[in-house]
Amino acid sequence: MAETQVHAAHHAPSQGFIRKYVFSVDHKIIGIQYLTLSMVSAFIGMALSWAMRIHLAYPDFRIPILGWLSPNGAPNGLMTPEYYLSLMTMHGTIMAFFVLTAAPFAGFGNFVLPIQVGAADMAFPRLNMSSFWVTFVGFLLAAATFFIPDGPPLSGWTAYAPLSAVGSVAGPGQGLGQTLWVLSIAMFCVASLMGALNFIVTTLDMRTKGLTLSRLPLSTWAWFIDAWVSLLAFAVLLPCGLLLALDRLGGTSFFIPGGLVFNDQLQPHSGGSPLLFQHLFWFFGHPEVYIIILPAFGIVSHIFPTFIRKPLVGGWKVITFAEIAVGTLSFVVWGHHMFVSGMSPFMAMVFSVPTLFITIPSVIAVLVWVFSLYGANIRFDTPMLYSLGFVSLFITGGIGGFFLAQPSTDSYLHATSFVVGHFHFTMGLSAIFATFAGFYYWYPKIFGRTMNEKLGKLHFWLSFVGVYCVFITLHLTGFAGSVRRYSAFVDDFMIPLMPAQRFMTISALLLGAAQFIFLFNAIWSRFKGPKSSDNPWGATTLEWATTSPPPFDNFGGRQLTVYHGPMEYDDEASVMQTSPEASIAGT
Amino acid sequence: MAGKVFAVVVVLVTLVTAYCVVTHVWWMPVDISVHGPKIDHQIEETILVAGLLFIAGQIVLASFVFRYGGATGKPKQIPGGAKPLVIFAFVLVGTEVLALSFIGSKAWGAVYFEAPDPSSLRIDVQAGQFAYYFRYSGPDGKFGPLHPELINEGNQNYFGLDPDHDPDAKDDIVTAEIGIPVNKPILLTLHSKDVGHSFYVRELRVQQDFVPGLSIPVHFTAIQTGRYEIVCTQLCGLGHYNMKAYLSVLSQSDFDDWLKKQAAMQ
Amino acid sequence: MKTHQRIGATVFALLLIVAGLLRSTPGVRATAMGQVTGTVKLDGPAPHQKPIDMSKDPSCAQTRGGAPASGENVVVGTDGGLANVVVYISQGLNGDIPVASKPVTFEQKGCQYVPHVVAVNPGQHMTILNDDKTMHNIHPDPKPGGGNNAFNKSQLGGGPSLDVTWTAEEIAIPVKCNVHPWMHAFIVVVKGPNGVSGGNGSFKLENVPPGTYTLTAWHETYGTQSQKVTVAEGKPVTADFTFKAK
Amino acid sequence: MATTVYEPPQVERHLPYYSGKGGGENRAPAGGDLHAVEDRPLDPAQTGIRVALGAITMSFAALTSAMIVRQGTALDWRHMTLPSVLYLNTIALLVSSITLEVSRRRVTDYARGVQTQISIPMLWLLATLTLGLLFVVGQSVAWLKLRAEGLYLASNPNSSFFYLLTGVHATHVLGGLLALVYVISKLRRAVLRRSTFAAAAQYWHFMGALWLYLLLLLWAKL
Repeated sequence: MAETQVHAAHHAPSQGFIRKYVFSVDHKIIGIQYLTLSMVSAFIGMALSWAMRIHLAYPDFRIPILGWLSPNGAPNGLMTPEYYLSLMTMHGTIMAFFVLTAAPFAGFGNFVLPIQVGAADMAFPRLNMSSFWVTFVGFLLAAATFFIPDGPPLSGWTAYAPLSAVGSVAGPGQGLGQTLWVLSIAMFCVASLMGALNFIVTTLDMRTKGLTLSRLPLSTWAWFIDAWVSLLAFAVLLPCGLLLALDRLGGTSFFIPGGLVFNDQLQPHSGGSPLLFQHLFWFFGHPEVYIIILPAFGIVSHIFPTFIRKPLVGGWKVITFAEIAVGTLSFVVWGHHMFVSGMSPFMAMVFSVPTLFITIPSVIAVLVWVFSLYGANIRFDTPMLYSLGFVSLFITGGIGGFFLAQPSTDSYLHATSFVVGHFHFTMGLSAIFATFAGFYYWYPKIFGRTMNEKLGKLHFWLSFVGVYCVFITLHLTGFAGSVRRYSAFVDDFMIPLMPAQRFMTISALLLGAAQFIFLFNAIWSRFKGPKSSDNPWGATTLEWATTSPPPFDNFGGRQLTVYHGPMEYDDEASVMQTSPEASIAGT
Repeated sequence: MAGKVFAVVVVLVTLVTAYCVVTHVWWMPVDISVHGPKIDHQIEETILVAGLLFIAGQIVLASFVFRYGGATGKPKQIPGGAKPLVIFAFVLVGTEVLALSFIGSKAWGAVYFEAPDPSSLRIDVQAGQFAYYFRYSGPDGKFGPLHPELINEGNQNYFGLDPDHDPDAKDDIVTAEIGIPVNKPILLTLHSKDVGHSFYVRELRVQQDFVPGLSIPVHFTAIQTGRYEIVCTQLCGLGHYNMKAYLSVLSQSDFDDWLKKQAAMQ
Repeated sequence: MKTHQRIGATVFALLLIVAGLLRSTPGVRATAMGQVTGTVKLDGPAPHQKPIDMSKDPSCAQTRGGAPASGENVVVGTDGGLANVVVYISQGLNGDIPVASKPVTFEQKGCQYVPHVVAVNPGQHMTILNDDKTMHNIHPDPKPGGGNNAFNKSQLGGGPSLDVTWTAEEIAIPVKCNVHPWMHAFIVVVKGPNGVSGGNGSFKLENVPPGTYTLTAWHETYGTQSQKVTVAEGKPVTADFTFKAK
Repeated sequence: MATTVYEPPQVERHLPYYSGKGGGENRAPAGGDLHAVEDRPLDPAQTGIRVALGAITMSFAALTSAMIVRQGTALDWRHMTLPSVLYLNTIALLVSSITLEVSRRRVTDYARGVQTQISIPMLWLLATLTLGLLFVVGQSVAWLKLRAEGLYLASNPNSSFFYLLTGVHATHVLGGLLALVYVISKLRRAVLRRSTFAAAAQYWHFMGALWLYLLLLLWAKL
């Protein structure tokens, strides 16, 4: 009977290379695919930032490969302003969507979450497969913009209308490039919605026996909350993208007001509202930064107990409720991106208050991490170093939020490099550090081999110091009124800041170079790293209760039963969630 | 070992950052507006509050990592558990953010809720890819209506005025640089002819976006003569970085002369 | 190895010779070409040209050496000669009309276009240069569907030159620089010999094959005028135009 | 290390979402017998459809707010009269919900053994499918009508939103039709799980309710 076949097909690994490794329904393969995609994206995004930083600090330097890559955008390797903005737009888009949203959520979430809840796979494996491949097509569309004559769009990852809506009259890259961009983002929305749905249903319906919500590992909790946030946020970005696409291709005027004149020619639009676009975009855009950071919260909270050998202070509850609070509040603060955009000053104040109050759950989370270290026995393996680095970066990034949450101070700092420094700390590098923590932590589980610890530590130190050198300086130049998204500094004002620009560029080059240590380590260890045991860190959650790497259905047909919470640590001792032994830490 | 290094690095980074902020290595330029000190004060206030949290957070993190790195034996929880932490976050941070939002609202209100002085000098500002143009109403005190279809920048009709048919537009003075008298309330009306732009004068502590389709009022009073840069801070296309104009704050008599000269150039 | 090279060199040399022979046999009989010269005048007072305020970009003034700039819609010389008028043959040219081989240059200098009006054959190369210290974007806006492609490209100060060709005839493609909105110019794409009047209003059409033609003069403000001319072999013909001031 | 052996914890029966209820085993049993399938616990399909409906609600909320904002700020809004075929379509869609519900009850009867013929629920399902198709065809008739009046997508914001909302809704209805086809094919082979049917039915009813809401939104000149 048909149902039997489906049943059987689900539990037996598919044969053949294509079904097994390419169009695979196995959540582990899909997780690796997501991670690979985001690693490729991260290196592309980093290369773009290198090119931008070099151009900013040394405008006369001919960047070797660039001239060959785009003879139009960078003749002889000298970047034109439009190409700079294109690179900036694509850096933002690739990093925000295909790296920061994809890696810690879809990547690790896919690999780890079903195992952590003791399921054989996601609730909807085929939906899961399609969500990766739709993401992949979205990525290809975004990447394709580099290879069209007009180049990638230049309206930033926020793609404010009407710049993004009127088409090529608005400048180079705003024709086909922007259209492809909108399609790419729409693809990403669809994929994220499918992914979020899968995560939610898997967490709700697929948990194994005894795994109550209070016993969920903290990473699963974070992915679960995150799935809700992304479900609701991407459900708004998708129609927003649809309206933008209709304005571009269908001649409608949702976001384009009347009376616009480009190149002395009156445009045939009327009545649209650019502020409507900003509201719709930021209604997605602000939760998006929490979509990026919540999995990082989860990964770090999951890694901490293993390496401090005790539960987090406050158990699973405090940190989880902080995450829920952050996720909920994130939907009512979007207006703080629009303090200077002609929104009514009263609304600015209304948005300022929840924006400031979102610091309370964030501070609680930080306090939980920091004060869990009290009385702990900290082990400094690379995953833990990265988790500690995350906490430090997140504190620093959060501080900048105070300045941008208030309309009065934001009216000076808005659109300066202070903002760039702030979001790179809070959502960019924090999430990247948590991703690295997760990568070093789960690598033995994913590939059955251990990464080189010495290279890992070297990678950490260079990254940690590099991040501070680049992004603290961005904050400081922001105070001096250095405006972001400038492709060159011709202001009388910003020329004196050139030494700072050069310092940042050199730091960024070193920071980027350090990532090749990681790349080498990840690839080399895959083939030459020492074989890992099933539970190399002495951890307690279900992913460590199976082999490394896990078999096709994760537990070899076993139905696990869970007896404990995830944080059963006491110095050298630890109790597996599946072990019927007594609790030693009372979780 | 790694823990000690981590602690030292974190402390170093914190101190260097604090030093740079406190000694104003790169800092805001002189403030030339009446409302500006309120914003500056709020920034200082925030630096104090946020800076303390920053230093405290990093130092506590560093010291715990330093103290408990590589320890063995029975780990213990902080006395009292999470309760004091949550209370601390709600009470202390809650008070801080309440205070900030209260004082900040006052600063914001003092700048943006205040109705513009009725005697303000009104100037129409138009942003377009990639330049600002300014319009004074001339002796009649009236701005001529705008006809976007007539905009022809090559003929220097930047606003789309029709002086042949609109009497109000006849004496409108269009300039590429904005001159204002010192100590006089100024009321700008910002409108954009194509995409979003922004009006940012660091010394004035004014930043306001141009939103296509809207006319947005901005008012301020400058108290120091000089020539200051106006730059665009809202991504508007390839010439974004080069989109600027100059604000000349002049004495009243210099301003009158300047405006006469501009009128003669029309 | 050696033999291969030798064979290659021989073939290459042969190809060169053949190419040279082909080039030296022209499709059109090399007759002595005619020439049309003349002057364009403006009848009446020249309208006031507004001075341009370039304070937005201080580097413009630097390149200009302090010389003030003014609008160029109507540029009249001392004796009433009207500059920036394109004179071209609008009717009478038949068959294969040769394309001028020398590229025209189109410069951005002191934040204005030099020349303000440029005439070019379809297929003729056009070299765009930026002599300024600042960035300009070149934004020609031909009529949609007319066969010429619009583009919008920036050129850094002193950056590498751009090479452009136009495919279809079009009278007056407006060109703008959005960074310096006052900058505007016209590109006139016409087939056959053409000339643009200089500061004193004089123009010259060279290499005109003998025949009877309609000669048309185009000015951005005053429109077009036409007259018939007959060009004989080797003899210069004069044709003057007068535009009435509005 | 402690050695006490703990019993597996009690699974809370009344709060399925707060317990680890062994979802890993929650798969259809071998055999595919409809009577046996009945007793399975809650299926992920049903949770999934509810979550998906949440996302769809959010999307339409975004479109609604866009429409209200766009209508409130602009002077170029031209109210238009809705094509009357829309009301017929509405009736078709509402009736289809009823036929689907009848079919679902008949399937339950069949599973309980009250009914023995599978052809009766099948007929009701086919009726639902036909009515659903009628609705989609009717919506395209409405589009053609507007086009005949010279109202295109870009004509004015009201027509833009009309095409947009009806188009997006019709796309979702088409998705529902595919689900019905899937249900029919499962029913034909007698391997239909009641939860699958319930999920499809929830989606279908939601589309009807959503359409009523959209019709009201388009009809009311806010």
